[in-house]
Amino acid sequence: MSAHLLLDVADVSKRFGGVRALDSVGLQVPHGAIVGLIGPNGAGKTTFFNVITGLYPADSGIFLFDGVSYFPESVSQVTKAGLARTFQNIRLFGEMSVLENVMVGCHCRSKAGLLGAIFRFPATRREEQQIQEKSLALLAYVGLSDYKDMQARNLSYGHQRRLEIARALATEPKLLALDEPAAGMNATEKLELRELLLRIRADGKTILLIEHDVSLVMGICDHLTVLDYGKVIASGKPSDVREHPEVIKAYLGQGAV
Amino acid sequence: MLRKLVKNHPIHNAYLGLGVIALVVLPWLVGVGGGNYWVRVLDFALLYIVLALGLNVVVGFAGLLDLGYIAFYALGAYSYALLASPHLPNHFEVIASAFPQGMHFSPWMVAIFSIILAALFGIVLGLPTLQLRGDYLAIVTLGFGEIIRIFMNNLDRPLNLTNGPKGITAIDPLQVFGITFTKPLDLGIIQIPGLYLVFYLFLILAVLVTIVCLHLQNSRIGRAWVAIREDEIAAKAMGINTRNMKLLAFAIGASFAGVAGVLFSAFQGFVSPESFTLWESIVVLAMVVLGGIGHIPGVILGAIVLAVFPEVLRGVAEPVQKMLFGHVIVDVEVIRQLIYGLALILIMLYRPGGIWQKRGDQ
Amino acid sequence: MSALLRVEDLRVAYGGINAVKGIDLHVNQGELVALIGANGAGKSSSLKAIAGLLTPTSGVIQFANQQTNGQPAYELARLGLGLVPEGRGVFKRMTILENLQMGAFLKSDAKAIDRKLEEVFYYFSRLKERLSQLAGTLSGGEQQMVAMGRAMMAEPKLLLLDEPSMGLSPIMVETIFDVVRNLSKNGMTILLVEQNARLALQMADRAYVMESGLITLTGPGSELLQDPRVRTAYLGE
Amino acid sequence: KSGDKAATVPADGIEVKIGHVAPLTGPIAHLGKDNENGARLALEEINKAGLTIDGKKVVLTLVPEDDAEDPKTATQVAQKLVDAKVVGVVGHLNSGTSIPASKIYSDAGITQVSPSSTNPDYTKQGFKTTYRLVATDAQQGPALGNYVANTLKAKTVAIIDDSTQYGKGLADEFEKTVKAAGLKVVTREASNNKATDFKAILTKVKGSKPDVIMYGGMDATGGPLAKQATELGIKAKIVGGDGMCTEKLIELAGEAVVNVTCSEAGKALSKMAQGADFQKRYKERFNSDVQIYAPFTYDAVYVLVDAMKRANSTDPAKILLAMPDTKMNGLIGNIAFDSKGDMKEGVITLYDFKDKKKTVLDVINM
Amino acid sequence: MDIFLQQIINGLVLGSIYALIALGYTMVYGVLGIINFAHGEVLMIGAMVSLSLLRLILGLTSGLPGWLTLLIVLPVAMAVCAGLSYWIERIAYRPLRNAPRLAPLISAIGMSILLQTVAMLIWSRNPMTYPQLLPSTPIELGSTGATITGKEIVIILVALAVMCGLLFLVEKTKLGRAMRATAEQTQIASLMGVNPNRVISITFMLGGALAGLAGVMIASNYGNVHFYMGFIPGLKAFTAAVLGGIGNLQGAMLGGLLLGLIESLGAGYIGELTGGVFGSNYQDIFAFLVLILVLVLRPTGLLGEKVSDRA
Ligand SMILES: Nc1ncnc2c1ncn2[C@@H]1O[C@H](COP(=O)(O)OP(=O)(O)OP(=O)(O)O)[C@@H](O)[C@H]1O
Ligand SMILES: Nc1ncnc2c1ncn2[C@@H]1O[C@H](COP(=O)(O)OP(=O)(O)OP(=O)(O)O)[C@@H](O)[C@H]1O
Ligand SMILES: CC(C)C[C@H](N)C(=O)O
Ligand SMILES: [Mg+2]
Ligand SMILES: [Mg+2]
Repeated sequence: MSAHLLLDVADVSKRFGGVRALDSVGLQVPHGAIVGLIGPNGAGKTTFFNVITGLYPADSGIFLFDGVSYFPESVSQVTKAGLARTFQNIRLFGEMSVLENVMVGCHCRSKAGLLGAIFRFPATRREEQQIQEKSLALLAYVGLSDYKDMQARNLSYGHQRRLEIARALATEPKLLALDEPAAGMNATEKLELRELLLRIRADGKTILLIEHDVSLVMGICDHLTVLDYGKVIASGKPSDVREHPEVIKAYLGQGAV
Repeated sequence: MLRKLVKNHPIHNAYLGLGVIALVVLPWLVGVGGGNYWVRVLDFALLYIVLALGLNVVVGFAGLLDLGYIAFYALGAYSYALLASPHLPNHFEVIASAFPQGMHFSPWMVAIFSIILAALFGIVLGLPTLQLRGDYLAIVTLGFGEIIRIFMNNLDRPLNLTNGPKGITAIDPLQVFGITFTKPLDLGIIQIPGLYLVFYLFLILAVLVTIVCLHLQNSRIGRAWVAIREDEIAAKAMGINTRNMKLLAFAIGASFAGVAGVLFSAFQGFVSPESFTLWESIVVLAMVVLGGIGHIPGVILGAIVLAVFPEVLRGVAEPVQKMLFGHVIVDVEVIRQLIYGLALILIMLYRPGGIWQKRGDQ
Repeated sequence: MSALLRVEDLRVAYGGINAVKGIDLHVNQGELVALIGANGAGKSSSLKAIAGLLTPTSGVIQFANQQTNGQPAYELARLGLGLVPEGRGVFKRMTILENLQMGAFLKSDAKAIDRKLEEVFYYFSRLKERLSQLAGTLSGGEQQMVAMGRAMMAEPKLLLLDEPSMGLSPIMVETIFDVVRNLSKNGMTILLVEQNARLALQMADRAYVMESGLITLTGPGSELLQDPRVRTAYLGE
Repeated sequence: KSGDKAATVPADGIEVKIGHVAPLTGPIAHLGKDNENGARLALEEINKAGLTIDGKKVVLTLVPEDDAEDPKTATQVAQKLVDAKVVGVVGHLNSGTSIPASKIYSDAGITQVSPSSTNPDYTKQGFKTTYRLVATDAQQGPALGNYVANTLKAKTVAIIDDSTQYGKGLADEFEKTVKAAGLKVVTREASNNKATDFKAILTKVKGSKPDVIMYGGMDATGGPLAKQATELGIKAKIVGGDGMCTEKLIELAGEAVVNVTCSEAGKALSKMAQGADFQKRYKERFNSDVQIYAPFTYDAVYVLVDAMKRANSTDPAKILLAMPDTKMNGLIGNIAFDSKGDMKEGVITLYDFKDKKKTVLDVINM
Repeated sequence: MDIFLQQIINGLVLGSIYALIALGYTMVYGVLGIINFAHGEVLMIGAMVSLSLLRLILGLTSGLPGWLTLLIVLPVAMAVCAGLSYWIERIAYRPLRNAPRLAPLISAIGMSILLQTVAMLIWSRNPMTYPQLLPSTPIELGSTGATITGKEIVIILVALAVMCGLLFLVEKTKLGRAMRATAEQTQIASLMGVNPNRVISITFMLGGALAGLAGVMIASNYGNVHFYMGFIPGLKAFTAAVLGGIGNLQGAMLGGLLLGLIESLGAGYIGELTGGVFGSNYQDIFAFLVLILVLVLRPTGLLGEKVSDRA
């Protein structure tokens, strides 16, 4: 079963004082899929991301990534293993340029060490060259080429979101976990984002997506898991989930299109 | 900047040549125009450049506020003082018999030793402070600096390791390739005074350190540091091992200070804990911030300004008063302090990002 | 009807970057006006300039019959201008209750404040459950509720909303828009910046479309909904 | 104001510069200024009286510098004085600055007379240029120690120092002496020279019930220390060195001063033939009281001028050559140097403060 | 046993002094997030001003009881320090509000040098005695042998009272809320109608007044003043504030008391604890080691908030 699963977690719990942010949550992400994680505000989606990426220690949980069991303790290890994420409250390196932000993303896939940095061996220089080219390509990929020399903190909100995606892609993840990438985008921009996500998938990546935009989620996700008050209340194909009464009640609302 | 200069380009080569010539004749110009005093001031300014660049790696690049930086300088200084002075043989039979000629380790060996020692201490300081942020880190590093100084001050008993507050005297002068830096070097046609020789030696060190810093800044490691400074969580999410990177910053900054300390102690011939007070750490930090934190040319400028400026005041406070009022109305040193304090404030007010900050950082 | 807010030839620049390049707009007393546009069009910059958080490079801003450009935000707040900023801007280290109390900073009538609090809880019952939780630990959506609630506490004459639906679940989006609609119905004047252009246009009396720092289209909301340029650029059709 | 009254150099005369270095900023700036004042007073007197060397009228000028108690700054100002062609230097105040600077003076062949550096190492470096006018810690410590052992007949002592060169150095020497005399050092404590609160240390000292407490440190800390000792109900006698042996101590220690006995590494101002007169002139000129070492800097200038006269030259090298033969009856007493540059006839004076007046208890000739 | 008790008392008194300074420090830090390095110097100026005033009063009449003189002098010193603080903020910090984080640190250091020098000009370089205004005869505590003086009791009480007053102000009043809001997000606070400049000025004046209070307390406790007297207590208080969790008022109090206790117990017992290898000369090391240990275990100080750093 788990052979074709990229991410397979079960029984993840996390509490903050009295708040049970996650209560025995399980989630599977097959290779090459786009899986959506949805749910009302405060349901625990971001917390789930924080836990699987090692930012918050889990109270309990079983974690398998690409068939290997892991315990998410160190964020950087998780990233190296191939799970990259973006942040709901954008966390760019504000003082750095847009290009540099992406170059930082290349950190874990490059290896120049201290001596390399100091002595600039030919190999180091070649690597730097590659990092730069790769980063420029990624900026073009998300449509930010024009802004490459701008300081990241000066970008508008929507552009910052794209930059986060580019930066995450630079870590060459197998699984890209996106926390509300469409927030702050208008419908047309969302369409572009949708294209981008599909392209990313087509390029062989798997995506785990937190998103409140129903049409986007329903449109591109192969599978949805719905959280409410830290519990999974529904899970399945988008078409099934959207009919689920509890989901409608807690999340979609009657007026949902 | 330098990197570009080094690239093979006729104009750049010309600039480089001019720069080298300017630096080579600088002590002569200064020495003839202002006397050896100014050459000595420059010598110290060069040491401060090394210190400030080292601290810049920690504070400027990695964003770790370090108020105990001078401790590493002290480690270097004491290493040389102990390994190249009669102090230990005088107080320990064993050592005296092991070194019948006295202890005279070469500055180079001690420098290498100090780099390693200081780097290790940098890591030792770094390890417990990894989760600390901002001012919490500042106070812990401050404590570390004081701890080292207090040890230097008190390790004269039960065993007399450091001679306590009395300090260590009779430290061997700098000696490289048979050139002793306290004596003029006779080249036949020309005699180079010792202080000038020191200038050249310190200059070489400062240039090397500058190049290392420039290279680090534009590297994968330099970027990782800045990323940590900007947002540590996001940096981790980029796969950066923030722990190792922070430790590396501490270690590198410390090692610069270690080398500088060795040279300082050899140059001065005397070390005592008084040279390594919190105030010295603050001065070096002020150099970094005042010059332009994170910006190498700025930091160099900051070090020069703060090393030279007080000495300029020393010279002008009296004549200027005499010119203005006909006689001295306020003591020179008071004026000097007043202006120094005021200058720190004013420079920050008019150039909050430093005298010479990065482009686009205004 | 007189214009409560009138903006003429407003320009905003950051260093060398011109973010807003001379826009004219007005909001009449009691109106709900939407401002839509792509990422980076300059919407937030315009709102910040109007609210006094940014000093415009040139132009005239008139609010409540006063010329207000260049006046600091706290003066404008006294005049009755409220802004729910992009990214919420809750006071993370203060409790929900304290955040709401901050909203009523300029009020001193304890009873009126309590009444207002109840009104806020009526719309956002979730907040009532967690009165003493630090706002920094709330989820994104919850924080948006705090920000809205906080602005409501001040009973502003003109409320500027910068993307209030951002990051909200569909059900919450409905709630928020209900609140906006209600506030508007009860006479509050609102200028709404929104990425959810469809909803915004449906609700708005009038709307402006902003592109690269300029206003390129204006008209009644329903009209703009039909405009093919709007449909392709903002409604994803 | 210490305004500048430098006499103008007459056409037929020459200007001769004498350097003075002490910390004029920082925590012990008051001592530094005191030193400078002493030197200035001497210089002005000499100029007023008129000085003729080798047939030329000589006008002395003082080149005062601030070393801020910092060894590195000390070497810079030393270099500056050398460049300025001073014929001799009075200073520095601290051993920690005198020592690094001495190398530079030595290289330049300029005489250095420190009024107050008491670290024995200062004159042990093998330089021909280093002189001092005070007894070393190695002399003062034993004097105090012997007093405690022989006169006070104490059996147990507690020792506290201020972690400085001076305080600790003195305390160490004291400790050696009393131990050799068979006394028991019940506890050895250290504070620092910027401390204000000594209660914890004193409480511990109180617990070890010493007959005598020895403090190695300055009056600025010694005063409060004595005061707090009284507040804790400590009755033991407190003895200290020259650093706290000041008139100021009476003020700083308040009532507690009657408990203090201290030594000065030279003659007492009151025992100096000209002491009272000096104090008066000093007060007139600078409108402040003598702190500690002003008489020593005062004499240091005279020592240099004396050498100048004997050499009949203002050439630093010649002055230096004349230094070893110094034999002078100065304000502080008889001044003559041994081969290292230390005072031959060190005098240590002991004081106490009965009735809150600094009174001489004993004079010990070394 | 009496010794131990005495050391505890010593520690509490010293700690209260640290706490008193740390409270002012921490409050200013709480609002602006800057280390006001000049705080110690404001304290010194407070002590100096009060000394000048005391000399004046004592010159006019000598019949007033000490506590009354103190009550006359104290408000003046506090007012002067409040005013001084106000101007320090206006001149050295306000223009740097949006500057890089370390810029105000440097201008604060400049300010500290400046104030010291000015004090040196006005009040000379000499240490001066400060009249004894409060009873300093030791009071025996029962039969324990431990003693405490009247002035020490006053100091402990004043520190406690100040903390309670500040806590009430910051936690329970509208001004306090405005202070916290400004501290967190100045711009947003101004959207609520808070005039950030005013709030910051008020905070600084309060901090200055507290420094003045601390200055007078220290001066009358130790009985002497010096232009350099502010630097070390300032540093210690900063350490105390960090130990307790900087920005947190109870933390400042706790940190101050703790630091005082650590220092006094350190000075008293390191020797015994280490079998005589180390002594009171290592008391600062001891204090810093405790500090480091505490911060390793609790990176934001004893009572510092857990940073609500959500990703
Ligand atoms: N660091 C924290 N401390 C305390 N409580 C927290 C913390 N992080 C999250 N919570 C609580 O956990 C719950 C889940 O929060 P989470 O951010 O995961 O929600 P979410 O599903 O991402 O919501 P949204 O869609 O609004 O972003 C919330 O009630 C929140 O208050
Ligand atoms: N602080 C700043 N410094 C420099 N440039 C800025 C700054 N803030 C915004 N900008 C630039 O100004 C332009 C307008 O930005 P603004 O935030 O007003 O856009 P917006 O319409 O609100 O976009 P979004 O829908 O993405 O929030 C953008 O190009 C942005 O990069
Ligand atoms: C003024 C004194 C503290 C100087 C001291 N005697 C020294 O040798 O340094
Ligand atoms: Mg979330
Ligand atoms: Mg916006």
